Amino acid sequence: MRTLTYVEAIREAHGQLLAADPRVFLVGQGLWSPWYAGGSLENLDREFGRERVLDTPISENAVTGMAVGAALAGMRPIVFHPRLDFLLLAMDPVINQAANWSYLFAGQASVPVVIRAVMNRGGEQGAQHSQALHAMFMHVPGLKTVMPATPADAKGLLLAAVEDPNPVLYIDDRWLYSQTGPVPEETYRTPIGEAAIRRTGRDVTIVGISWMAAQALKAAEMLAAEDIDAEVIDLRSLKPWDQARVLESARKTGRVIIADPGWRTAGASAEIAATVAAEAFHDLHAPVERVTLPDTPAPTSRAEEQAYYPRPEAIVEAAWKTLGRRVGAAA
Amino acid sequence: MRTLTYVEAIREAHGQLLAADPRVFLVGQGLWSPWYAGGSLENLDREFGRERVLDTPISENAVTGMAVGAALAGMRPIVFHPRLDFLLLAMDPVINQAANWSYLFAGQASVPVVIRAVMNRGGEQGAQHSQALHAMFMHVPGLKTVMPATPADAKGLLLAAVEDPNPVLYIDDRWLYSQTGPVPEETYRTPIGEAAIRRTGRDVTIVGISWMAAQALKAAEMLAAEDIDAEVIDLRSLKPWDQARVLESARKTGRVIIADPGWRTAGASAEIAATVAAEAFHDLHAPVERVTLPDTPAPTSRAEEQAYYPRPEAIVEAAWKTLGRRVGAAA
Amino acid sequence: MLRIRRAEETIAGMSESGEARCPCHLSIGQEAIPAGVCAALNPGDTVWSGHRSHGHYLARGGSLEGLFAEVLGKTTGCSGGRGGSMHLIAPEQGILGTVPIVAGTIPLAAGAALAYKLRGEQRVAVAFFGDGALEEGSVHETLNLAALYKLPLVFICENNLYSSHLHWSERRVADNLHQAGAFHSVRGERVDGNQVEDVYDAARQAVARARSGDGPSFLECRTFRWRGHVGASSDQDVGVQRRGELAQWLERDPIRRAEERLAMNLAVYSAEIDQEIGRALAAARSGRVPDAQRLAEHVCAR
Amino acid sequence: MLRIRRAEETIAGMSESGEARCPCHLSIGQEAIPAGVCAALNPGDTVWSGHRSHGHYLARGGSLEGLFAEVLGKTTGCSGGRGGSMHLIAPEQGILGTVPIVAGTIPLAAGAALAYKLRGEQRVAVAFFGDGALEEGSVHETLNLAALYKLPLVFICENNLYSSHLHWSERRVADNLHQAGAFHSVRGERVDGNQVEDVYDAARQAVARARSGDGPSFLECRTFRWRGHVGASSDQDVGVQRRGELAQWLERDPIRRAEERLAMNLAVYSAEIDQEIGRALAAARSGRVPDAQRLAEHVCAR
Ligand SMILES: Cc1ncc(C[n+]2csc(CCOP(=O)(O)OP(=O)(O)O)c2C)c(N)n1
Ligand SMILES: Cc1ncc(C[n+]2csc(CCOP(=O)(O)OP(=O)(O)O)c2C)c(N)n1
Ligand SMILES: [Mg+2]
Ligand SMILES: [Mg+2]
Repeated sequence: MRTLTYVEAIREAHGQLLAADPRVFLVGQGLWSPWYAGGSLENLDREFGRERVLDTPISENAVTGMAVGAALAGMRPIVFHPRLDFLLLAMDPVINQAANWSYLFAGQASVPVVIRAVMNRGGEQGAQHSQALHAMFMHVPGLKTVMPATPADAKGLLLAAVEDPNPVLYIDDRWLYSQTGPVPEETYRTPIGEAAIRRTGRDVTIVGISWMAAQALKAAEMLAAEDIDAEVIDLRSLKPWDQARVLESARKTGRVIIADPGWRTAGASAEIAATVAAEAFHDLHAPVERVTLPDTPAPTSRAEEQAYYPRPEAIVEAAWKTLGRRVGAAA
Repeated sequence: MRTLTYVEAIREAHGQLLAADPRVFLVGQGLWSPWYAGGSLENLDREFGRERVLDTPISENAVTGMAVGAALAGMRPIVFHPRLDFLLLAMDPVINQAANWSYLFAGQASVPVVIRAVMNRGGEQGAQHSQALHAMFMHVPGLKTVMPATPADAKGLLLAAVEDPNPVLYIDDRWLYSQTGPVPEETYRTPIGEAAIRRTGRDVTIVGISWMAAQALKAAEMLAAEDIDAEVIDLRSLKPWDQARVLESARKTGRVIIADPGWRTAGASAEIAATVAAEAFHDLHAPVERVTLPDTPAPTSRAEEQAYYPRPEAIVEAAWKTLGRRVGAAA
Repeated sequence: MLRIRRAEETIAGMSESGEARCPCHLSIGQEAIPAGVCAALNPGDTVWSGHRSHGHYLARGGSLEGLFAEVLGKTTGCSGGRGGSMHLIAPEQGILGTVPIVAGTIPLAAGAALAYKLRGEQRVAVAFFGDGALEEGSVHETLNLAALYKLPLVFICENNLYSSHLHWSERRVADNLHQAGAFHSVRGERVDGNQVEDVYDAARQAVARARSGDGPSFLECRTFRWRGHVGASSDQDVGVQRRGELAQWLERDPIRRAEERLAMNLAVYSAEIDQEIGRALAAARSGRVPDAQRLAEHVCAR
Repeated sequence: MLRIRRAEETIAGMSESGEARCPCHLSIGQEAIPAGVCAALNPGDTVWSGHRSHGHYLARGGSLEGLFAEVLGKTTGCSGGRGGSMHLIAPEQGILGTVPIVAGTIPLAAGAALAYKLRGEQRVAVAFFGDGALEEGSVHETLNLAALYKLPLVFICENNLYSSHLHWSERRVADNLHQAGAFHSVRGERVDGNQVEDVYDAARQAVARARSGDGPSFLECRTFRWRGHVGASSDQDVGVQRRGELAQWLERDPIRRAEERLAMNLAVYSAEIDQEIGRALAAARSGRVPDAQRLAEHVCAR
């Protein structure tokens, strides 16, 4: 199979969607810029015309609401936000409107909109340009949230999201853009709500989300060198999330680590940890560990950034903890 | 001591703050209305003048931002939102700005603003006028969140919130407005971050938040009738929350229920359950139970509303579960 | 108009008696606006509105039984008993949704207009909202987008001078809402919202412009609500002091004025309308209330 | 102006060499606006700004070392090394904060103005922002609030015709930003943003009105940025095609024009400024980088 980068896979999925379905259109900020969307939408405006690839004023609320309304009028819009932070200006259309709509009208209408927002952080951008806010959306009924970690899922989840009759928040991470992997040329769907087991193992389960799923694989390699056999689950969908697969693994290994790119308190990791701790209560040999951001805004300076974003080593240490080994006491 | 209702206590706290501190002012929607704020701000405009009690246009974003800016310029504003749902239009000033400000500037400035938002639901108001969104704010570093369940705390937490140099989200629940309790006449502070043990017990710990703390007490009565001795903790502050007190009780009883007025997935209950399950791992006799809203928007019709909002019976059932009794098999 | 008036009086009664429990915002006194605007629309056009939307729903062809049943929380309600008075829908009639977040449906209406434009359809979207909605920034964002993309969108502002308990002068400096779109190059006009022909004429032109690709228009329709902000009582009853304008606006009753112009007594339709309302209400009353088991349904579509 | 120009050229160099890693938005070519506006302010007045704020910080008296050190992420930076180029503060100089969320500080500036008004102080708040900021609804909300409460607030719109890669005509219909406040009764004026005396004169009047209780004003200052949206390169370099206006705007260099009017060569100050910059940069370079241990500090104030 071909190998593509994560960003190429996103770009390809957009192109195939636009080519295949006249209901699909893109709207949001940066769509006509050569650099704004990090190459993920490169030249789509030239290929499909600026009517269907619509770069907009800085009006997050109205632009997102417009996408919601277009979806209600039969289109399949993808509304693009170059950063998750900007979505905070569009919470009304996303939450009050899109997420509630189907329920409010007892299923007579639904909102097939994809809200794509980029996790775009590091590089000393600071607290207002780094926020990983996925957990807020995970909390909201009526909204689905997906967070691909591989090129194949970056494509497959976008195709699935556009096909889904519900509002889906699609979050891609700039740090993954250069990651490579096999990506089928044809269209296919990564099922929303299904996690992927990236590595089977017996000793400890690592549930990774987005960028942290990639770090989990690195951690698993490091653990393997110490004869610790880690199972790595890439969650892929945050809402709904694949409880069955996670719980099965948790019951098998009895030791679970959640690796989440967001803040700790009341984050995605809390939900998964709480569920695992309750549902696999009798099978756990150790408390569930959470590897997350600390509960602080993002700093800028390099030293603080390096301490802020968890690395594979933090997952390795968490694994040692679940195994009752002293941290730092490597084999 | 005098007895006041919850709403009288809120009203009194506002009055005392306005009387004592010229930096305090109120701004938001409904402040000049005889009914909008449910009596919680009654006649404050007449008493303190409409300059310091400022009813505003329907501009949640700018009004909240104005309060943030006034706080940065030395005032102690309380910005009022008659519903939590409306705060979704003010996420930028609350999260991007206020919560990040102190961190961004390394403590050179902080934002002593109180954002008061009312949990105002039931009565067939439906999905856009019922949302309990506290967990979203609990997730955000730099923001404190308090949720009083008694008249005394309704007053004490507002006074503490205004005195705090940080942005504090103060959430009161309309369903508690007629609740009565002793309230000191003088000013006092309920420490932010400190839970209250409302009932000591040995068999099971119920951690209640806001309205659900009141339901927890009712559940404890019902359990007492079956010789189950429940400890009831009123969390009072959601961020920071009183881990020490909750964990101490969890270790003592070995059985814990979280009763949260919000949604289940990635909610406040998830954080508390995950923490208890990890930190009291060896002391728990049963999985932590969570009594929450189901993961659906709010319905309107009475039958659905009654099924939607958890009642004390749901807490009683959860207690049975932690005790290994069959649900429905009452003593 | 008379049908809207009578229907809302019926809802007022249901609300007063406690039979209807959901919050009901009545547009009694403002009926000429929905009537005039909707008369200017074609079958494929769509309307969007806010909390005070019974009139829009009925003028656009929503069924009376569906409205009453919705207000009573029955499964036969137009929103399946999930919305109550503030959330109405009737996709077949082109009523794509009314919801109470102030200004919430304005960007949505623009989205529908964008859909029509992208598909090359000659359809028009109409956003109804109150004077208070102009205080939400999203409206100004939408005005710009609508002008920029020449959307087939008509903004209908029902300026009843009050937003809840606040008079316009407590919320802005100038009484100039028809100019709301000027900065963004959206054509604006002020009409007497209690004169149904005036509303119709202005709406017809705005809709024609939208349909022919000339972009959005903004109509300020001046009117007044007779009842309180919510429920059946008057403002007075709930302690809100208005400025004594009510008496003068009662004089401008849109129904009586239409009668005068038509030189006929609309009361001749009263009996028929009342019968229709009676039947619809009876049918609504006999509808089923939802049972608690369906609580988890329709969170997501399949 | 020359000091801002040279300082930003220095930052451009730091950015190009990789010494500065944070995103830097340069205002080279736009210096007359911060210079003219800040010259019209009194000591107690405060300024607020966005992502492109080096000029505002320096014109208002922020220290060069504090700026360079901040850009380098040192603890001696004006924001303690927590903000980088996009987040500047200097409370003693009345620079209450610059942050990159577009339009984010505009309501905050209104809040400061409200504070001054409530306390009866004769102080003025100034919000600096770009043309793109007018696309955010919150600005329109703030314009209304400022007019309604007669806030001592001056809106300074630096219209450099572009928002990132988009020309104004791709974002709105009319070239009329000075009218942004008209609907809300905020007085507006257009000035040549590359003519420092014009900016100063207009700002002086706006500030005087604000200070004397006559409420807010809105100034559109027309200008152009010479470099790309972010970083040291030109737009051309990063693949953004502009419309060839740059050549014509280079002709309108605010510094050369000031020299012409003053009939003097500002280069006489160059040596002095360059020395000052050299010293500040050396001091900034010798500042300490934060250590990771402080990561958890200042999330909350005590
Ligand atoms: C975002 C939001 N903020 C506040 C409210 C509360 N609210 C409901 S109706 C209303 C007044 C609206 O006034 P107007 O738009 O003039 O409509 P009218 O009620 O006069 O028809 C307000 C403030 C709301 N529903 N949504
Ligand atoms: C809320 C928000 N949306 C989008 C952005 C991304 N962004 C940063 S600067 C910018 C352009 C701003 O243009 P303008 O206001 O004209 O200022 P200029 O860069 O021209 O000085 C954009 C879109 C942002 N920072 N914040
Ligand atoms: Mg009104
Ligand atoms: Mg610009």
